[in-house]
Amino acid sequence: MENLLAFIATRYIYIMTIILMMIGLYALIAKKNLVKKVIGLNIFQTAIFLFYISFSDVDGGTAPIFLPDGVSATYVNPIPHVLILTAIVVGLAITAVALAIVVGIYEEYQVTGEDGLQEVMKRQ
Amino acid sequence: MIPGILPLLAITIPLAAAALIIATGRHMNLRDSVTLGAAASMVVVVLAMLPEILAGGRIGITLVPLLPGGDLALRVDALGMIFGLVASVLWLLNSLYSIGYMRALKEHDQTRFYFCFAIAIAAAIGIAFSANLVTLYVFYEVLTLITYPLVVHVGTPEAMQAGRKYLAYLLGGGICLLAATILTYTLTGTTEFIPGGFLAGAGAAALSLQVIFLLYLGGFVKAAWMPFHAWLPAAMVAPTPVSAFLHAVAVVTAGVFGVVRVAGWVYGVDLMADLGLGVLLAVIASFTIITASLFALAQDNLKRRLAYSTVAQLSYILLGVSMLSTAGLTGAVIHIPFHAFQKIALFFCAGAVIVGAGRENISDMKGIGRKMPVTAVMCAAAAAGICGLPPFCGLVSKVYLSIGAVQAGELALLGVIIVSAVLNVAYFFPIIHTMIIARPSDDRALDTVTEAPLIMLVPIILAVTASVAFFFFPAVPFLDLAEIAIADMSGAGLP
Amino acid sequence: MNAVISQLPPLLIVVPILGALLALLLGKWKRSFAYPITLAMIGFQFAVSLVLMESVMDGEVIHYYLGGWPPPLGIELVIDSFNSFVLVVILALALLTAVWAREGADLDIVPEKRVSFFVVFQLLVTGLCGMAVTGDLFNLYVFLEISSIAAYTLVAAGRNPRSLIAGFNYLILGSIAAGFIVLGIGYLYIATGTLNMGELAVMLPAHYGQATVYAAFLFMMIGFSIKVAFFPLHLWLPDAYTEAPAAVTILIATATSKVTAYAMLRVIFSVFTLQYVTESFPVTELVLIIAAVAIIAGAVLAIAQDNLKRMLAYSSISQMGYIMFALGVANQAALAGGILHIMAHAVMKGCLFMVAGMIIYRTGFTAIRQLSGLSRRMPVACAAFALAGASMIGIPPTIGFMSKYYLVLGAVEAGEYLAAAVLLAGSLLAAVYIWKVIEVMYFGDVHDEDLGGGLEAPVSMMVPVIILAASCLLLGIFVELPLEVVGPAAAMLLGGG
Amino acid sequence: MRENVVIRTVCRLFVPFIQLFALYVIVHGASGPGGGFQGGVIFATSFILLLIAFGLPCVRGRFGRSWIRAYAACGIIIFAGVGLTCILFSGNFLEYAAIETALGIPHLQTLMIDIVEAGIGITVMAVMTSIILDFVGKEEEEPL
Repeated sequence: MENLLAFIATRYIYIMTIILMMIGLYALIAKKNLVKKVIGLNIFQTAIFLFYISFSDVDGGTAPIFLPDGVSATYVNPIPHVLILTAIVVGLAITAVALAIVVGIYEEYQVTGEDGLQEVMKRQ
Repeated sequence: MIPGILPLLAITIPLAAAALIIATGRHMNLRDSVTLGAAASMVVVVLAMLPEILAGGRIGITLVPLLPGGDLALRVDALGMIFGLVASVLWLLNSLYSIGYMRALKEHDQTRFYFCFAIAIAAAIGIAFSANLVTLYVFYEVLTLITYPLVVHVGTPEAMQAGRKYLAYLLGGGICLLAATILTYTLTGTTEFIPGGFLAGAGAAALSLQVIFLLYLGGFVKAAWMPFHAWLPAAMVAPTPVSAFLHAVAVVTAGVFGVVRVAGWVYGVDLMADLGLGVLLAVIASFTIITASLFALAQDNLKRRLAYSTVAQLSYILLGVSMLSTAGLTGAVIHIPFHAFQKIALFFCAGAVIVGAGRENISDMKGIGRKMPVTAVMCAAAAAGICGLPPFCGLVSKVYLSIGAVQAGELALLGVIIVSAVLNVAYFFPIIHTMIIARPSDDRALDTVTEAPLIMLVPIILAVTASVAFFFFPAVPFLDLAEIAIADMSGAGLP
Repeated sequence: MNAVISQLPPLLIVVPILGALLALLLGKWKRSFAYPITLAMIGFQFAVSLVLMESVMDGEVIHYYLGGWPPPLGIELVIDSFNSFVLVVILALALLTAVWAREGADLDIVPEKRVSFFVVFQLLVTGLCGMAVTGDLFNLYVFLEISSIAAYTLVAAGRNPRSLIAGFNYLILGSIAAGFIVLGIGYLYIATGTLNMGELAVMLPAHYGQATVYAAFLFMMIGFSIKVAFFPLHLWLPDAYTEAPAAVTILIATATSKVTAYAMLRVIFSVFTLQYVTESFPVTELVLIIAAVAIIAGAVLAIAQDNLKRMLAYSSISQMGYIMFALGVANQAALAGGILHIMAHAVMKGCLFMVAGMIIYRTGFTAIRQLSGLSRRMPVACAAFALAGASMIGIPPTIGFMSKYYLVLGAVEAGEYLAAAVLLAGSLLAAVYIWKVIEVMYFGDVHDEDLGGGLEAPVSMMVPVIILAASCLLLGIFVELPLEVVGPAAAMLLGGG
Repeated sequence: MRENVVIRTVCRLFVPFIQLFALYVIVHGASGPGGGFQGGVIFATSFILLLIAFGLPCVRGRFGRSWIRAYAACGIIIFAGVGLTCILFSGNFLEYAAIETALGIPHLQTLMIDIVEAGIGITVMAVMTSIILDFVGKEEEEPL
């Protein structure tokens, strides 16, 4: 029991990340509305971003900024931040493409839900 | 001249002819003369190699490095020469005949037909001259695939069905052969054909060698041994020149050739005997001979009856191999050409009847010989040859086989040969009787019947003449070649 | 190695991106400018890849540090025998597809979208090149996403409204996969503190037992399996291949899937090493089983299809099983076979999809039963289909046979006789679905007489098809040439290089 | 919301500050948190603000399609151009130090980083703006 508590206390951030990720995956799989799927995708990606940021953290670290000579400080690992910046760009591009496709589907079929889509496809 | 250019030429000529055939497809006469020219020049090329082979030499060439253990390489030896001679000479006869046949029946897609034919013959020559298992396999598969359009040439649903069966059996066989080749390679690190075999030195367990041999047998399903023979009668929907090609020129011949090749050049006679594979082959062959002959009795369609006859006759070759004695093997090897010449004559006759009388069933052919005397007589002669009557070459191989059976001390095998001879007569005699002796059912029945065109009769006569000639001079060249081949195979250690 | 060659790796990526911009700007001004620029750029990339392959043939490896920063800080580009081979293959295919698309693109792309189509096409190819040359895991992810986003866009770009839905599904599954991959990369970073593949390979063995590394491996495996459509994670593929514009299908089926397979092999063998997947975390046996199932299931599903493109799509799933099979066996012969199959499958599937596209271009037919008697109208196209189909079945001496031979040889050497038998059975099933088409094309009756006789597609579509069909045969006969690269590449992977 | 003077005025006032901040973030990228992407996005938000307050035609009028396209391309060309220049000075791609040593100008490296960041910023700004504008007014113009 104590182990578990200790585990939760030290790793809660990872658990939160995973919960967030599952929420995103759930939306991706279970939601019928295509826009909600895109939102789910964003949640999923955000969870991964948070995961990266959380593991780059150093206890008591500050922002990785050039300091004047002679001054030193513990700072957090900047590389995951940079990586995630790139990943955000990628996520943004995916969202843009996904939304463009959803708009295209809406213009073509006048529906945004999977149910409606199946019906329309059946009618064709 | 570069050594080894001749075998390469022998393959290149039909391939070049195939390209030319496509190019000249619109001009019928030009196209057909391309076929004939290629066939004739191929015979010349193959014959040009004969003296050196008879002198005990070999001609080899490596084309490209292909796979580990098997470059794409050609090597002509005595056994390959026998098959090569059969294929090239019979292609010439068959080309003559098909031109007559296809034109007489105004068949469609003739360009495709000749194109596939040319490539198929290249593949057959490739099998004959292959220097290792990989090369053999390559040409074997090409042969399977390229004969498919020939088999389904008529394009009816029945033909398509037969074509599927054909492919299923032969591609399945090809897979077995590939598996066997790869296993052989992993055991020994080579696939090169070595006189006397090379598997003995591999030190593998007897059981695995036996399994591999079964895979080889499965691979050579082209030999149409029972119970894997069904593709051959099914393929009878094809035009007659194709049937002749399947039965005499290339396909089934390639199958039995493969068995002989593997027995003598991969396993070696001693290893075969040690593993008890001779017995296995003997059982399969005897079963096939008797059963197929019985099946043949029941057929009314002439071509189907001939097909079952082929199934039975091919197993003579397997039977000869199974004896693992000099006489038996000699009989087996010379039965390849002798059977081919006689069977092609029979199929040509069947085709001539289709062209001249439009009939395929034996029961419809009553008295047809009155209008088609040449065809009927030649048919009778070739049938007599297959039955093993003098003066036809069929007798020669059968005598060797019988001696082999006695030498091997297997009187049961001699019994099989005798029973089969009786059955041969039983299923061939009714054909001859119907065609020549029986009276037509009514007077008008023969009105539409005419003799087939000359261009079809010439190959028939040539084939029958050849089979007579081989009776009197079996040594030229097949028996001589066979002796060299057997000497290759065994060193000198055979009874 | 001279100075010019050493600078080529970044140029392979930067110059075509600039070219794409140029096409975009000039295309706005005059639409017909976009295509020649795209073609020239892909041609440039192809030439560069040939030069690179030539210079690493002797086993040398080119390392290029972007910005002069050595790893772990900087991003490294690496050219060795394996990825230079993959580069040459995919760029050759991309070049031929681009040639094909000159007129083939009109089939599904409205003229107004032509400029953006070729720009995105170019970006997709460039993203794939980036994936192939990078030596940095996160950079690999970025290029993977660049090419994937381009692919989503292209799949959805067709006239056919269903392509939108296929594109959306592809996007969703592809993004989940990318998410898994990036998670896996994160775990590796946690374990070692570096993202450079070479450094990871050195540092990872100390952490083999850690749960973090297991998690990283599993996440990346699953992610890549979705991206390469490894059965049973293939669900996006059939729709995407079927509904996408013809030119896009060709490009994704040949270049994209192959580079992704390359990336997967690279991650497994160069980052995790053979020792990890066979000893520390033995998954190869499992992969072999799933690959065997994939081979059979893909082929059986292909047999059940009536739509030609869909049938070829399922066949791709089956063929992907062959490449994974190499991973499952993981010895020299099998891996050489797998790498060879990357090329073989690209060449023959490219040819088959091109012919399928040409048939739609000329007749609008998509169902196999409609193709009855087509060989009389499109003799060359059908002959190419037959040749590439024979290669698919594995008839010697085509290239498809060669790769299959090595795979079986590898399986037999490893004692996996059952798996070898499954592989051979798979080629029989391939014979069934390919033959279904050939039978109809060559021996069916001609239905619509009013369509007329000569339907052969324009020369610009015909040339790539003929080149690919001929390559199926010639690469098979002269298989020594690719093997000179493939053999060392397989040895290198097994050595953990 | 139309014709709401308060909103319009506030937005009008805010835009220059947002843009100035964006430039600051871009320039700061060489030595601390910040950089082209963040700055570019912030810059793009200024246009989004304009879009909300004044509507699409106003924004399009100030920042038309062809300008967006030109900016997007221009940014990448700056980035790649700097990178390729490094190669000309026999460095690796984006190896600013090579230019610095070749020309002997101190702190050129930092300057080059700023130029590159500016290029990234321009492209990001243009692309972000175009994404928003295209979604808002899809039907109004011819597609590319």
